[in-house]
Amino acid sequence: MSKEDRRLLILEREMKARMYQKSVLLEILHLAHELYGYFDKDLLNYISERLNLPPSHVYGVASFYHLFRLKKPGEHVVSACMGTACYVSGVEEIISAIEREFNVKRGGSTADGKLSLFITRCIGACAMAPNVTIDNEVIGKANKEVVLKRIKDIIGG
Amino acid sequence: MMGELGKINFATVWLSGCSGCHMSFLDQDEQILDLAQKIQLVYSPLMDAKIFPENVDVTVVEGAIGNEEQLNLIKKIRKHTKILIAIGDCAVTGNMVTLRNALDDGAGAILKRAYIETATKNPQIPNDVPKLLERARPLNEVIKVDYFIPGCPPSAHLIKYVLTEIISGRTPNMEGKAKYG
Amino acid sequence: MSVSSVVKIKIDGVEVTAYEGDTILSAAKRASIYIPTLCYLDGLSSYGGCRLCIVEVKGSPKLFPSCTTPVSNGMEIITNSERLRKFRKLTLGLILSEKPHICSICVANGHCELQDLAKEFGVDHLRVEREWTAHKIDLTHDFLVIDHNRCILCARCIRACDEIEGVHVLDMKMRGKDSQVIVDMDEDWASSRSCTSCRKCARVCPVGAIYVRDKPFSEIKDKEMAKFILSRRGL
Amino acid sequence: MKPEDILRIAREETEKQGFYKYRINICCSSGCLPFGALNLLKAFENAVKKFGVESECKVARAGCPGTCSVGPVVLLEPGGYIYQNVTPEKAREIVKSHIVAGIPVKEYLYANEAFFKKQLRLVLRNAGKINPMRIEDYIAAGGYQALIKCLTKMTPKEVIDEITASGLRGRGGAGFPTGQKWNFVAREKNTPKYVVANLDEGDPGVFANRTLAEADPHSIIEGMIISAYAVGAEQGYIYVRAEYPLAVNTLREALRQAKAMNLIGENILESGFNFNIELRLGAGAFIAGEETGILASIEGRRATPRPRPPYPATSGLWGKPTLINNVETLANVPPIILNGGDWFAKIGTPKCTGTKCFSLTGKVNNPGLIEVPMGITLREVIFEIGGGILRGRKFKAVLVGGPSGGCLPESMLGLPIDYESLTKAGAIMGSGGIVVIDDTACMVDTAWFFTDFCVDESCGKCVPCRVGLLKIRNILERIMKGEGKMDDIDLLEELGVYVRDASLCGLGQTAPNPTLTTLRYFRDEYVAHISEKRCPAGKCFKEQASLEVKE
Repeated sequence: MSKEDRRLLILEREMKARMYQKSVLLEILHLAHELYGYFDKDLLNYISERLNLPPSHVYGVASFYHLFRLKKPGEHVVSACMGTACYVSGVEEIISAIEREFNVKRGGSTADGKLSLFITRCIGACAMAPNVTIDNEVIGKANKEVVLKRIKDIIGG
Repeated sequence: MMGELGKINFATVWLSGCSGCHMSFLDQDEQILDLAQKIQLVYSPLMDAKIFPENVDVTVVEGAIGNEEQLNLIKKIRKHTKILIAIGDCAVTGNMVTLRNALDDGAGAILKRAYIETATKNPQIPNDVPKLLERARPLNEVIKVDYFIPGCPPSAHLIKYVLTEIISGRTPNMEGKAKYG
Repeated sequence: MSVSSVVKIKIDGVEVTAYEGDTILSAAKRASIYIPTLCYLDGLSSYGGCRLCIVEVKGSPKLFPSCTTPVSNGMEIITNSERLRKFRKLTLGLILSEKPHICSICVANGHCELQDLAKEFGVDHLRVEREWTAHKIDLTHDFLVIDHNRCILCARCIRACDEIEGVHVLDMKMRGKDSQVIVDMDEDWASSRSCTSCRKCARVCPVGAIYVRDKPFSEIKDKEMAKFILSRRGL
Repeated sequence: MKPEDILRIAREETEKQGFYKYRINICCSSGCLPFGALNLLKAFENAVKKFGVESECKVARAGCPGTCSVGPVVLLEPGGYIYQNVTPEKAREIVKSHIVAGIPVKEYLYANEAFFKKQLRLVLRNAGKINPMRIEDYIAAGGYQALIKCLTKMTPKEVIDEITASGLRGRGGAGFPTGQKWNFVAREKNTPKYVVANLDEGDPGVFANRTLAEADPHSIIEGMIISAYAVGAEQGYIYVRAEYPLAVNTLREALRQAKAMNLIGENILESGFNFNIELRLGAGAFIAGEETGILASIEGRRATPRPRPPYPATSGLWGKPTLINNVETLANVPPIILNGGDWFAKIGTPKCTGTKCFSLTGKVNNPGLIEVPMGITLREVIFEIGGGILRGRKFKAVLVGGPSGGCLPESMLGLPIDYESLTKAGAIMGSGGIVVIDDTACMVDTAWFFTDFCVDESCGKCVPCRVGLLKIRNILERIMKGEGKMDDIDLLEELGVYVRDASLCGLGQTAPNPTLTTLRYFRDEYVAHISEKRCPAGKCFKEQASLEVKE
């Protein structure tokens, strides 16, 4: 993490604006996550130092919330919704199909780092279940054929 | 519960364990004579009986279930026993025998360790002994167990207490007594 | 002690005088009424996680942890009903089955609060299958060891480190069944920059999860010593 | 700004909107947005221009009218015509026929009157009808008049009395009387006080709060300001799930606009009352929706609940008195203030007044967001509003109350929806999720799914929830694999009751519900799995069956 990293400046500015209050940790983590896409320990250590919070406290909070990633995700991210409606509508079948087709486990990435497969709990589009999000595109009323094809299109190109 | 001469048919069994519980059983010293008045030993590592008999009143089992032979044996024992008592931590919770359960292919790992890595000559995994189960199990995961005497080993005193209660038709109260380890 | 108003309560049918600010547990202790505890430790903040000290309060269907519930006038408390005994037994059985707690090969054997409680309540077997965890044991520190396979997540070490030693080296990571006590940024103990190696964590650990290597357990886990340290927190 | 200014804006805006003969509302909620709603907005704007009807037809973005399964949807006023599965091509046709020629395009209409017939929309009064991104729209629809009434004509005590008289109960799940809760905080001497609006809708399959925030954010904000006025708080937080980016943006914009009009901030409408609201984002933790969990999270800590008492009303955020309300509860407040508590108390049942929003999902013909008066039966909801079971299959169960709700069988369909009846049947009102399950589902598998969710979401602090639930899940798994024992049924029941009674917070206390209710109402399915190694729904043992075939 270089000192000139612009993202650090943005982070620093936000912490300053919030007067380095300990209670804004979660807000700062959100911003950092948005900027970097995941947390590495250097980044968390930096936040811990600036907010004057114990490192274990920062790590404890960062790892408690499932939205935050502690590992670098793949180039493309597929997240399948495991909400009730999606489960009832058979999202499990789609997930297993992705796992088989791309040799990736849920929660992990492919060996080449091109694709990550995540499970989310309900994106709230239940009436369109099952939903699979590929990068930022939501595929509603999804089936495995459509999803597999779309993933191939994206990582192929 | 009456067998020959008004005594109850009593068996003890040694599965995957160190025999320490049997030792502790014998540690009752002269008090074991009281017990001997009431029981007829019909099957035990302490005597020469090859086949587990039918119609056993009380069976005390030491050790966890570690291999296929033991798995079959314990099912047979359960069938032929009125009251089955698990004695010692191995039989009750699995104890050290089940440590291998935490490993992937734990059975394979310990066989390799024992017969290959630490062998001084002729390293090979034997195939003429009963196959190890992938996971070792305490008795109550496989069959119904009526009473438990935890401890590694349980004290002779505790064994005596539980057996006396059971033979007298009472339910032992384990509060303040069930000490693991 | 500051002057606080007197509160009349009944514990197991006995009238007990308590003070405002008392928890059910502290009031019961003063009246020499025993309530089992595990995550609670005198001198540390109350956590309310182990659920061993739950009691019934007349007029409420709910159960209350006595270590955190404040007394109020006219409260009628039952500490030892059939239901509570059953639940405590279940709790202990569940804790024992969450990790491969094998007393016979544990450093804490004979000095373990979990082992003692299991004995007290006659938890003579496990009704559910055990989880066979294989967490790494951190042996990097000069003499402090943490074995997560024995940790019952009572958070005593975390509280002692924060509240008594004041360094907050330890905290909890992840959540639910994946919860684990961590050192700094989930690092090896040896690389911790904040740990003062004060051993308070080992002293308060009720089981054999944190201990001092090559020391007889009876020596580290001297309850009187722990009590002494905790009682000096104001100094 | 003064109260008169707000009333003037209302007049002007109403007048302005009156110029238009038609209004086309394009739903831009999360349900429709991913499926091309913004393109549709453009398509309608272009079509209106092309046909030269700009002066008589207003095209606006709007929130969700509730019919999420047939999105993108468009609501055309007057007349409340809902067009379904609209595409840009259909948009041109609709403008040409409906606006220009005055003839609705029948084949594109959502021809399902039953969906709306039994609904009563109080909370969702503006949903789908106004542009959530414009505060003027809300004001024109009568918004912020309740606040003006409170600030100018009512004392805080009178406000609380009105809420108490209405019988309103917390919509977050437990149903605690709202007026009483407000009173607890109001009487505290300790200051400052805080109010928190809970929009951490973590239940899978539930989207009522999200839809409300996306469609009508100001109804939440207005309710919140009123609550702050009533209890004497100066700072408020809206805690939103970060997984709801649109709701977050909508609320952020709404707060900005409200602030610009001095509806929040210092000396609100020159009344001398100060109140600020900040947004706080969740980060993927269901437990953060729990009362004390949400407080920990706002303070920037792990969202682990703590035992109560002390209750947040006496010791909440930073140890100060804190009022926590669900956003649906808050949205109920403005109409109560305007129409009076007595008016509200006449809706619903005597013990459960008002309405409740439900996310109706699963195997029904008309899934979507609905709002119904309390006391309506499950049968009416599923078979009338929901239009019955998808593809004509047989109804099997309905899960009421989210992942920690209960699975109720057909015999319970006559059950009126209110807090007490649901609890008695083993379900909960919860967050208002109704998932309909047909005969293709295995009830053991269903119980497993919800237990698995709760295992994932447990914070891990207390033993019953962390370990007890895990063991319940493992036993269910064992049963599904055909390795179950008959004793397991009793063990499940015992563990379920234990986790329910001994857990620290609401998550653990309700998490065994799916297991306990399926054991209660569908025990035969468990028995079939265990003794016959057979899954009545044909869902379990599939893998083994296919393996056997391979061999």
